[in-house]
Amino acid sequence: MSGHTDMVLVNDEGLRIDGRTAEEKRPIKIEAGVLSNADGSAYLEIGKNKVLAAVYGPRECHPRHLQDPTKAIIQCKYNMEAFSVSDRKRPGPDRRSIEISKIIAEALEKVVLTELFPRASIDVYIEILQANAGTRCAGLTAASVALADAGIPMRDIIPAIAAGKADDHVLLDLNKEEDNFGQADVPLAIVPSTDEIVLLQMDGNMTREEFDHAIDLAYKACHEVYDVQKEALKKRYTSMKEEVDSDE
Amino acid sequence: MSGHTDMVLVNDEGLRIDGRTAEEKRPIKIEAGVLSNADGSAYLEIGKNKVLAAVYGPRECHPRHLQDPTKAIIQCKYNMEAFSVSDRKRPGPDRRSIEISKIIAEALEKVVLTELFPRASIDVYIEILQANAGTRCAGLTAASVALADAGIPMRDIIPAIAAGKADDHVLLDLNKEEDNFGQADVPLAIVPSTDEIVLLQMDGNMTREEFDHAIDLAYKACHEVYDVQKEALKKRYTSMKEEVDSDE
Amino acid sequence: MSGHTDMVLVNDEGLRIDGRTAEEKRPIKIEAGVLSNADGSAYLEIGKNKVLAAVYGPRECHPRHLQDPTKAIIQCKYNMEAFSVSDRKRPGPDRRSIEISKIIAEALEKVVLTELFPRASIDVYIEILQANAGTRCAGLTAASVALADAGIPMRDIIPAIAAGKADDHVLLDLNKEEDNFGQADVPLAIVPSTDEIVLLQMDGNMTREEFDHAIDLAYKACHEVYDVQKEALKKRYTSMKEEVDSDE
Amino acid sequence: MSDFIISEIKRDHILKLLCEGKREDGRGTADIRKIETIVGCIESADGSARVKLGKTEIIAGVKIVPGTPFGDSPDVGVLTTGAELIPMAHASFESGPPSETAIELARVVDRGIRESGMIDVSQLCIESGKEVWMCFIDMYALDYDGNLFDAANLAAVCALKNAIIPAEQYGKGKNRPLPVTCTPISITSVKIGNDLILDPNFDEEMISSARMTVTTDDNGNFRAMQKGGKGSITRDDLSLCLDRAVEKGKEIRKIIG
Amino acid sequence: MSDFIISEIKRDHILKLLCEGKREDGRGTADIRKIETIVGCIESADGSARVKLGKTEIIAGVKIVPGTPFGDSPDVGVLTTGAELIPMAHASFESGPPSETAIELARVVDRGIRESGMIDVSQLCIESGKEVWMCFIDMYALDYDGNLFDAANLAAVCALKNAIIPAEQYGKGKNRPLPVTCTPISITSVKIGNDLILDPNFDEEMISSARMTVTTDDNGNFRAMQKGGKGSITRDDLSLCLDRAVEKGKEIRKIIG
Amino acid sequence: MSDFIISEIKRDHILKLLCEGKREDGRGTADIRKIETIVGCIESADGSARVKLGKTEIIAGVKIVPGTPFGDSPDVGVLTTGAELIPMAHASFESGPPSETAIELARVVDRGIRESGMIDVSQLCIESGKEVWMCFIDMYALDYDGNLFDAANLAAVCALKNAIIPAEQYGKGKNRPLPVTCTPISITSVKIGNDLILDPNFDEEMISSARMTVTTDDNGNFRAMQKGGKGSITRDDLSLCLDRAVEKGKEIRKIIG
Repeated sequence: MSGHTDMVLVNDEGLRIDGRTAEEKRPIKIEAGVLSNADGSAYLEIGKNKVLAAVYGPRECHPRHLQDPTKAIIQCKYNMEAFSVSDRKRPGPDRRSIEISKIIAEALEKVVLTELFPRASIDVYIEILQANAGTRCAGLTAASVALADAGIPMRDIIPAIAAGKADDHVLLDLNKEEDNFGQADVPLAIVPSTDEIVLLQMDGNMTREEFDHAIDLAYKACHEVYDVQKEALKKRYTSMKEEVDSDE
Repeated sequence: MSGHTDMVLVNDEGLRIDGRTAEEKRPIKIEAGVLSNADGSAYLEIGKNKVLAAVYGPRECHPRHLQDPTKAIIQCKYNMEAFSVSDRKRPGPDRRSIEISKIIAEALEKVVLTELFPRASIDVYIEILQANAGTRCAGLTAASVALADAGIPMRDIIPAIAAGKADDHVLLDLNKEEDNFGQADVPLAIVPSTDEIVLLQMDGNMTREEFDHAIDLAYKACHEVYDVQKEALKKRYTSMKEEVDSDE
Repeated sequence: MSGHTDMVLVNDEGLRIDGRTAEEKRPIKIEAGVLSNADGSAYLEIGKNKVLAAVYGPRECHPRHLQDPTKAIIQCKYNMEAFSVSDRKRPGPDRRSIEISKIIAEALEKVVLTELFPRASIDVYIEILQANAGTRCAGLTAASVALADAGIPMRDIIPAIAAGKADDHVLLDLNKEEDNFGQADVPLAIVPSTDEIVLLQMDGNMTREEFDHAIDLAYKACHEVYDVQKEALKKRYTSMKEEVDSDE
Repeated sequence: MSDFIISEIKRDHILKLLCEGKREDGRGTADIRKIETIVGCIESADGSARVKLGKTEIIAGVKIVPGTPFGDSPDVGVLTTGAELIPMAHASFESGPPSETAIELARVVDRGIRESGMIDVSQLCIESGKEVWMCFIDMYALDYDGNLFDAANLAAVCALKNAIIPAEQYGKGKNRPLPVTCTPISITSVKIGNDLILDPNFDEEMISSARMTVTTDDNGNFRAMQKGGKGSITRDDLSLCLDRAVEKGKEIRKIIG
Repeated sequence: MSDFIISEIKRDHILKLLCEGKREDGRGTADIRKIETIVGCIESADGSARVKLGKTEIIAGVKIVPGTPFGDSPDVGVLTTGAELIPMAHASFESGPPSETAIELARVVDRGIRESGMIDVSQLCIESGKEVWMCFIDMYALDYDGNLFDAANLAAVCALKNAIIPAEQYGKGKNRPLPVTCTPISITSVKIGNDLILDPNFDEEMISSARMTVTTDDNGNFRAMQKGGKGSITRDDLSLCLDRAVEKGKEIRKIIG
Repeated sequence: MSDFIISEIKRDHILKLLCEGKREDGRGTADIRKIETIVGCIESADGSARVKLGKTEIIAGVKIVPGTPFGDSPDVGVLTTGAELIPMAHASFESGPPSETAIELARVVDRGIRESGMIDVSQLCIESGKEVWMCFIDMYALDYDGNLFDAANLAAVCALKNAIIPAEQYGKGKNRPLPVTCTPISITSVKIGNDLILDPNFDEEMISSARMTVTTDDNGNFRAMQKGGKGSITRDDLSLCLDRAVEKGKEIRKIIG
């Protein structure tokens, strides 16, 4: 959030540099069941973000001392491919990735029925193939679909999207330029059935009014993302059913 | 020990740059029981050194393979805060810290009745908040008090102080300038009741005569430090007693 | 393999910069039983390479999770001393060392009767004191002798040597200049009794004809190295017998 | 931390008190603990503060040194924030590289300072493209009894407000205070059952389901937020957190000057 | 990997089929699996390719940045190859620094590319002794069903063939393709009992004793080889591997263009 | 090391002998083992020595390369000393980063060399503030039978005395010997019961309570000391250690020339 104001991010007609209106999210596409080894997986594109999520588990928990005798633990690794950003990223986890992995795992804890699998681990891997602002939301959205694809019992599926502020406008789903030169970013993830908040961060500069507006936009968009998630899973089940049927 | 002789460290009247005589140690202050979570703790200032020591244990020994079935082990971590020295120190243990941690743990082994706690670990943490030469002695002195504050049975309490040489004078308790531009440093720790040596290092250049003189000074000062340690513990017990009494 | 051709590596008479013919290996010397603590050891010089190999085991396998209930595992560490090469090498394993350790361990697996020692580890340490091209072959050759010296049951002893190409000539046992400025390198290790290949790498540029020629040279030289290995072990047994006899 | 389990009895006790709007240590749900600060306590640092928030204690030190700017911001100073949860502070903290808890802590404090523009980094240029002041903020937890976020934020902010650029030491002109523009204050609430309480102590933190930290600037604008924990908060909870962050932030700014 | 034990039944089944020259998935011993490539799929990379070899899937990306040449080759660009066997790809892969398997994989792919002179590094000099183009090839296994070597080689080679030097971004003249001179192709066989089979899947790899990878250039010359595994191969096996590497290399070069 | 327990029988045997002033290997309490040195054995090093002290064996190599001086000593060369207790040398040594034992060893040897001014680092300046000779001393234990301190000191000192600055290789003038001013020798004693013995072997080290290393220069002045071990020494013990360090140091200086 540099808040540079010499760059026009929203033009006189209220349109953004990629042609979107303030309340419009980028095109989103989700496909479930894209990998063969993982127990569940999903591929997601939103704008220029390209994200893979895979789930293994419930399986034996390593290292052992992390086991919880009352429930499964969720371990998440969010990782950016070296070539996913403008400057090559050195392989291996940095502080940002560690923080994001932690808050995504915590968000997922709310909906996964971990109590059904004591001592187990449910491992969620998120790989950012191409990054263009909003990867933590994209990763969490994809991970939710991968968990469902893995057949892991869940209270609900989690959608996530960011709202923010640039050029003094409250905007939905910032792209890279808006993120770099904008004024605020607010990633949000909710449980759609109850509207509870499971992930929320904010950085930048916002009045209460602006923030409330941003949250409104993000809530609405989360529900739209939720529909895309459900659609992807429906498609997956249908194609699996077709496979089974054609096998018979 | 650079032994640069163009810097006057002892003037014609035999006084040092901080006004001390050759055989004088810096002002020392010890307070026991300064932290709430640790089983024992102590804060120590000597000259411009500021040191915290904390003790946890006897407690279960991690990692397991270090357990000794016949006695407790003493694990010590000496650590310098990033801002404790002129140039910022990168966080994490360096080779110097590892060596100091080792020799402090070994010194403490002599007085702690480790045989009373087989398989256990007694963990000693020394944090150097501000460093001005003599931190290993300051750390060991504080750690001894913290161990006593933790109620860990000990044969005796260990005081430590350095003697050294600068400007061709044998001096007690070198400060930072004397350490940087002086000619020798001899940290010493003893068991006061028996005058046994439990820590001794030396670097620089000393004749036998100079060295013997330095050791004489350090021995005498160790006994003075010992008095300050006992005073700190007495004060701690008194205040604890007052607390208990006032609770009744 | 830079393949620079402005350097004369083979002269008009077919002689190489160190005076060897194309099919000649460097002088080789092996001594078994050179260390006192290791269960087996060997010192090897070939040209300017100086290599120590030591074997410990069969012994308890650490870390435990690597144990194989059906056989011993072979763990190999190939390590270059910091001063063994022109530019000082930073201590610690690099990617090259890790690869070499892996392929040497795999080669040794073929001849060691690991099935006799379930759950155990046989640890092979190779230290390159001085490097001059061909250290992986030198290391494996020495390690084989050290294993035999340790009395570990083996189907056969493994000799290894490289062939290669420089100045458009197929050459046996490249030295450092031939390796740096040559065109191909082909390290080979075999089981002499069966002529099976247990280690083979190649890099550079070779036609099928050149490659076959190189392999021919390397095979022949492996059998020569094998004789030196057996001689070293014979000498070792003889001297041990003498020691025993003289003790009686 | 996983090994630290709070007894059922204690849990029930805390929950029972909360039903009546009370807390173990006598505070109301919206009360924060006593703040004690010792500023400038470390002479070897360019700025320092030791802060107690109840029994939670953190020391922060600032070191300011000349360094190379980032390529994409040649005129701008560099801020770096680190937190160490040293084993001195609690039996659950371990030696070694920063845990994910320590990293999250440092990053949330960093965001509050950075995003509020507390330090005017445009004034930290020595020579464009060549040399800028680099400002290292290092925080160490000394005693941990809950709510590291707010204690760490306070320690870092107090240390920065107190910091002097040691220009003379490097022959770069006169020493001068670090250019501070505002005082970002973070306020952390946790959710226990259906209650939101401010500034949790260790026991309260252990039984809480979600955590919400909100950092405001001198104008009461929002500069950083972080929801943590495995539970959720409602939008009403969020609203309450925002209100309290503004209100309490104002109070604390008065306390620390 | 050590935990992955293939059942005796499966092993027997594979061996039995091999006696008749057959394989589980219907291939003959010298058949390789279907190759699918998506080239240029990552816009943030300067070159990229996602390759499937049967169900084994690898993505490779190339980043090209200005950097300092090595002292002993002041006019020559720098190639760096890395492989990550991320836990997404298989239950046996673990997080953390590259395993010895990943390191061997990266180094074998690197040798094929480097020794074949695929990239004309002499054309990557920007200013002699000062600045050259550094070419980072990063490969990630996404799905692992055997024969990572050939899949990784394909992904890296396709990504490089597709790569553009982003000179404009750095003010170093016009963008231009990475100077590619040939297409090194690796062909991997494994030995199971007395049989040598090409392009093993996971189950075949698990019960194989030795592995042999041979990389050829456009002329069918040998550029890199690596024998792996705890077993041995005979000289006849080697001969067969060489023949097949030449023949299959030609076929694959046609497929990937 | 913790796993290495010496049998009660052996312990009793050693103690019983010591009562009579004898040792297992026939030495008296103040005798050191045979010293064998091979100097200049490594051509790739700028200086090297392989030293046996009884059955303890250490190799040391010196590499001297141009590098940047430290800011606060622009005219002065840099010494760096490292020790590796590689698993080849003893069943108790493990692979990996240097243990605290290895670090203490390297630092004590370093102090003897550095504090004695053995190397005249003021003669290692190439260009003030820009370039100085950096001297890396790397020691590897090859066989460990007690008293690594004295063996390592000997190996490092012999390697340094033998070292040549490879100036020609870097175009920095003529090759010349490293400027050596004196020969620091360390003498280590350990305490077993009430006895102080010199140059302990492995078994003696295992049952000793305290260790005392004293390093002297050519004048018999003290340059470095290190007390180690979990036991204590008396002031009389110290006096004896000092006397012996002077006397034995003289003897050893004669042996190694």
